[in-house]
Amino acid sequence: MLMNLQKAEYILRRLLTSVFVLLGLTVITFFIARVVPSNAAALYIGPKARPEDIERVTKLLGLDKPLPVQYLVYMRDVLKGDWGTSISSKRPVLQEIASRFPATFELLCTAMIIAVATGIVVGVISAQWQGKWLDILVRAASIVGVSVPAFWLGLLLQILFFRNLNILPLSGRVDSDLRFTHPIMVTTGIYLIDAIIHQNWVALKDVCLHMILPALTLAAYPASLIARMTRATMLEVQSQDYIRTARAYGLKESFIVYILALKNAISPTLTVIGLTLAYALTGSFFVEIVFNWPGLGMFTVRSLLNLDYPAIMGITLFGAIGYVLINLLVDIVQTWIDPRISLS
Amino acid sequence: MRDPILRIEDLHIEFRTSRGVIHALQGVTFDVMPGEIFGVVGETGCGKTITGLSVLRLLPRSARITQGNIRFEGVDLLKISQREMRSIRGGKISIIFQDPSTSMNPLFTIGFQMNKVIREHLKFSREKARERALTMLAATGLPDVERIYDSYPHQLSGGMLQRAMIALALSCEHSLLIADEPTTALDVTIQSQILQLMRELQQKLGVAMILITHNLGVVANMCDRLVVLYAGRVVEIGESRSIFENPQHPYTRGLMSAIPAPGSRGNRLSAIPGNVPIDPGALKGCVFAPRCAFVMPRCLKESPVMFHLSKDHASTCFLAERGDLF
Amino acid sequence: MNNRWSIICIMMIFALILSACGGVKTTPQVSQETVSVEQSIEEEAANPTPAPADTPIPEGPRVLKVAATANITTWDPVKSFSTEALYMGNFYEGLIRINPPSASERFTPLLAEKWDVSEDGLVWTFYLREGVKFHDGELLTAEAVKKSIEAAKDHGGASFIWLPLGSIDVVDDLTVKFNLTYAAPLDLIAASLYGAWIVSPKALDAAAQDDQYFEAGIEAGTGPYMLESYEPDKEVLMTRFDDYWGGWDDVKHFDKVLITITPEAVQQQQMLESGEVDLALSIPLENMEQFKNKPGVTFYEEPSLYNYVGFFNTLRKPLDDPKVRKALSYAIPYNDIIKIGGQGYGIQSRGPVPAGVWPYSEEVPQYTYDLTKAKELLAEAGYPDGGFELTLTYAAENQAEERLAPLIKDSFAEIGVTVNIEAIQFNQQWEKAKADPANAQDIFLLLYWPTYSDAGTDNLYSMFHSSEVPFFNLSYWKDEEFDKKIDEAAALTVTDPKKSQQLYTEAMTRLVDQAPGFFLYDVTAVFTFPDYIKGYQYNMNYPFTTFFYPMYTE
Amino acid sequence: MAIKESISNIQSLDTPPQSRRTLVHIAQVILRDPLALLSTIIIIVFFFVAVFAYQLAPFPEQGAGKSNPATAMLDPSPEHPIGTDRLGRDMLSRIIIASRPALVVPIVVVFLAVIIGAPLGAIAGYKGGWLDEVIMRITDLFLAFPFLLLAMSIATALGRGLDKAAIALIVSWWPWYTRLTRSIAASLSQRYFVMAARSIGVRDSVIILRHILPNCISPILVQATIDLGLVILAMGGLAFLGLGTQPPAPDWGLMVSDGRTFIFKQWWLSTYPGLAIFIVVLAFNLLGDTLRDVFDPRQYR
Repeated sequence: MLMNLQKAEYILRRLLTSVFVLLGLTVITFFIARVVPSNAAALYIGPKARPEDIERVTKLLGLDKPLPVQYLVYMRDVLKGDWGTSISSKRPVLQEIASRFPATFELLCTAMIIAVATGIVVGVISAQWQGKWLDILVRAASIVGVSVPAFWLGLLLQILFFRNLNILPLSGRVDSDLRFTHPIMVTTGIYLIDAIIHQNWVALKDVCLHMILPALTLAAYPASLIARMTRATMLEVQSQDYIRTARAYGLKESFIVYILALKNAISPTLTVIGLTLAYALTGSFFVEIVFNWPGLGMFTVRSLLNLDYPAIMGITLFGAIGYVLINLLVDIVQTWIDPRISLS
Repeated sequence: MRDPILRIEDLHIEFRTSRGVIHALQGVTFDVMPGEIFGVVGETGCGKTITGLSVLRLLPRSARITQGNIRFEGVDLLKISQREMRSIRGGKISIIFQDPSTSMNPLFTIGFQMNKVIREHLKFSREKARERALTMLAATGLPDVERIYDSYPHQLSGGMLQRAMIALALSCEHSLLIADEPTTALDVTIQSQILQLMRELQQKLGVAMILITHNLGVVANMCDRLVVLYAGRVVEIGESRSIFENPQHPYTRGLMSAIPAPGSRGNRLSAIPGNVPIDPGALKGCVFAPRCAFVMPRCLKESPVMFHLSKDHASTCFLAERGDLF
Repeated sequence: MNNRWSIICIMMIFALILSACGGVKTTPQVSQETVSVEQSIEEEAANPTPAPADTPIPEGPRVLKVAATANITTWDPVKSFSTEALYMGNFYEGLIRINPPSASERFTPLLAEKWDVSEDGLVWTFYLREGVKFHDGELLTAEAVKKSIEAAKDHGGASFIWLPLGSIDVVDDLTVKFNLTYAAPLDLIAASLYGAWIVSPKALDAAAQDDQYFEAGIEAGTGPYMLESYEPDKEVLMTRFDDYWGGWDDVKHFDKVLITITPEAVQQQQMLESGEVDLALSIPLENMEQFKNKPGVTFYEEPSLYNYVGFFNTLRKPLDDPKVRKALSYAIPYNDIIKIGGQGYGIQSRGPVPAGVWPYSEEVPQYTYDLTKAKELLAEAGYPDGGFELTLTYAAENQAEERLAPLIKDSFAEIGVTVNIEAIQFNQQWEKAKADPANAQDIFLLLYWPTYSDAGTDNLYSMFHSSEVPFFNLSYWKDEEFDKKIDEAAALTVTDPKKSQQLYTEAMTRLVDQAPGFFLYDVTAVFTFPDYIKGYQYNMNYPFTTFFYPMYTE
Repeated sequence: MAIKESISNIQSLDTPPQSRRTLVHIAQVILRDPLALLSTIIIIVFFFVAVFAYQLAPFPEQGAGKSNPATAMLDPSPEHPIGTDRLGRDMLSRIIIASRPALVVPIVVVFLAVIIGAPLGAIAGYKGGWLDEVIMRITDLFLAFPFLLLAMSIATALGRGLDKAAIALIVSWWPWYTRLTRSIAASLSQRYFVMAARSIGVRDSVIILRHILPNCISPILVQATIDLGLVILAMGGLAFLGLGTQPPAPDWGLMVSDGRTFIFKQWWLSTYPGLAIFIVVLAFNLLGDTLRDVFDPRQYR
């Protein structure tokens, strides 16, 4: 009972700080959006603006008012869901983001699931076999994984699996023929799930095949980092007194490693998972470009090329909010794993 | 005479480090009799903890037993399989570590950890194991055992945790309990309570106990017999009373003159100038010679062997050989 | 320590694997198998597209799959003045369509079956086709034409093309009369790709109420295809309009056209090579060579409306001196620019009018690449060793400009002129050039094409006629003689083409001589078509669209 | 995004700085450890190549951007070991010349990030209280952004160019150092030598300069080494997106991006510049790992 109260209080406190962090984030995006550029209004409506347009937008954004007032105007718009209008597509930025998010989300989730699964398993195994060839292999692979640029790795995989071996599709989310033979009914926008819901197995296979290379490319860095972290914490944990106690009391080695030690190791690993998500989000930009994946990343890069300023600021805010929420989620999950956290 | 429950013979242990090999134990030999409390005394780094861990074969990866054997109830612990060893750990021999706050896994409840051990060794059902754990917790004088059973380690004080640790250590009808500095990390006021409790339970359950400590004061109150280790070697061994009344080694004497007030946390034996050598194996002659107030030219050349003063008292000092130390 | 060595070994293996991915040609292996695998890889590299004939057209609708860069900036046919022309050209039709220069007839009648013009070139009468239906069920009437054109003149994206138009009279249901204020080639204007679509009056009314009416993805044309669905930046799916006046009977047209919007040319090529699409509308020029002699593929090299022009900023020293501009014009490596910038697909321009477009003339002179001459002229102008710096801007998104700009820089360096290159987005570049001419760039690279097929009133006028506020005349050049000649020539286009051509030629000759800009090359359009798609006709007058209706498979 | 585990390992750096001994120790460790040795050699070669780029490149002018239409798109040959690009520039020279920005920019970025971040962290950790709160909350805000996303939007706000990209990276990187330095400073301020200095009335600024900051050098050095690699990666990424170096200046990321047009035929155009990024980043990561081991007290437990 007491426990739960503490936990609830902690979560509440954590939620509150997140709200403050989000508020602070908007201050920074506000600065980048309105204060850093020499003429924010011109950036906001794009290069074809006529003087009267700039004047109109200056009024609309309140750019002629003092900074605090401008910020309030900005916040009001953000909260109203008015994140500006994309210069190149003329559609509301939030709508643009929403329409592309499922594709990115699908890629991100798949990559992170791969990364977390392989990272933890490989990390644990590596720690268990410390100093053996398997451990050495894992350590070498993981340092390669954190050093290789995603955009380059993607190209190499394309060359290998498409050009040389020709066993995986080159790019895209689905084969274009599929739309006429076995169209995917879009329910969630996440094709893997949609294909399963509607039992469209042909499409599922195609979606999976298209997913492999981008997901692997994106997973390389987080997987390596998680593996390194898991290995390090597993070694660290196993040198702890309580693990020695468990051994001294004759518990089974498998129980000690996979239940006791792993639970202790998972908490720092979770933090790293939260961190790598930030990487994966920006990493997906490169991966989406290389694999022509129609998600947020393509939108971002196109917006960068077109200097679609409202879109870029929208994406920045969106990414930052997503990242804060993920970290919040990680912290909350950690309270279930580590009862001590709610006390700190 | 009864057979000893534990017999350690000529135990040598080495550590391999990046700075070379360190000889942690060099020919340690002693017996522990059933039902007695046996003290292992020495400064930090003298090898007493290593001795305790070696009995359970829990030495760190870098350590290696190069010589000697450890017999528990007639079985050579160094020769049996992992599986057999596992049933002895926690089943026959249990151990209490120095710092109760780190020796319990912080992410699991006290109950979970006790329950698991009891089920492992006594093959109890979950329910029965829980009852047993509660009984043992109550036996250590803890109040509100149901709540403690469901608590996480961080929710208990150090003293309560150590009581829980003791409950765990005695929960599986063990015949030998190794207590490695069980009170050092506790508050002064708690220390004597815990020692008292251990002594009571030890007598009640009739287990043998090895009490590892740097604190001669603790040993004096508790132990039937004791061994004094210095730099990985036995310097004096025998009945506590005999040793306390008539210490036969300058080191023991130094230790005794440095007995802190009961319950104090002092670690350093300031009465003896100098430090324990890092790798005593490299020294020629008596390992204590560099710090010894009675050092003789002979001490620097040859190593003294064990000299028996009586059936129950021996020392490794040339002075003891001559019998004219004190 | 041993571990560390093993890590090195393993990392080397990783490195090897990674670099081997690149299809490194390893030393010949002994095994027969390996050799054959390598051969097949090589063959694949040489002929990466699966033989098109193998690509079965899936059961169900006949779908043409296309990769194109074209984005939709608006669905409003009146406002449309950008890349969405690819789609508009298939949804909507104008009164007539201009044919490629090689055709026997100059125009193809579409919604107008025939038309005539008064002697003075001021009154144009169009006789409409009967029974033409809009996609929304409305019937084509003279009223609809009047409404569409008036909307285009009023607020169209390319409203300027209707400048000569005075009023429109509805003579009867199927006859419409255009009264001009001065003689102008209205047939060319009516055939424009922008601002000349005939739109259903119902939709126009709706759009008059709601500015954003079309943006939801609504179209209301008479064309052969209708918009079935679209996802912004992703794809446009067209489906055939069953009631199309041209009919669907004689050949196997495509029931649907799926256009995947693919901004990157590389990506398009990859999609084509992986069989993902039948057509890729823009493949990197650098890679076009691969398709030249490929079986199953037809390779087209056709003239186009595009040309590359550079503007000198004539307001600034030392570019205000024609001698300097001429000197620099001699210092431009035209052939290298065509070779590298255009990858060989281009011919050196004769002034700003691309070959094949009115009023192009072979008599207009060209500069040659002649550094000695350039140095002489510079010395005459008082800059014997160059010694000045110029800023050159180009559109970062334009690959050809990215390739050729450094060539200009490096060549100018040979005559002592330093060029600082700024790659910025076209729009930014344009804004910057217009905002403050005196402080703008020194050299502006521009890819230009006329809105409709009259480069006299467009290219010459837009780029070099003086004007108060700069639009496309980014050399800010003012020359009364040139202005007078092209104004006169424009007025005579319909009534006295010969005289008009002569005046234009004179004007262009003066232009080249005064060199307010330099004229790089006329772009040769290159593209490939798989042989199983038949019926395609290239039409240089419509550079931003591809008409899918005539295409079919057997 | 970086591997910030090292933060937790700092506390035991007890003694005041012993830079000479530390250097000797580092040298010993590097010489003993083949991996560290290899990475150090790679980094030395990288420095060497960058410094003498113009002497080493077979075609230094082409490397710097001068076109040479006559040799456009040549396949690898003895004269052009990895071919030429579409402007006829020798790719090897391009890669060699590009090592200069790849060396200079990360050093500048990391150096300035340290200069901004470390003193703030030292002040926050030493002074504590509201100043600590304010500085750390601001830091948290920056860290709440996915790193590259923040850099991207700042770079866009500033405009294209290598300098702007570098500024964007600095702005989004310094908080990491503030956080790192703060954790060390906070523990140092409880140490006897710091308390002693304070008790005899040494000014705060002097304590921070003399006692706090010098003790932060080693962990910052470790982090900076790893970060050098990360900045190279980030610069490559920004250039790949068109936000960093502008053509015709050479840049590895840009070259990978340019070469994408040709990946199936002239695969070397994007493969080798990418390989250059990879190897250098790998070397910095390896060296950083080794340095961390040196400063990681756990190794000697």
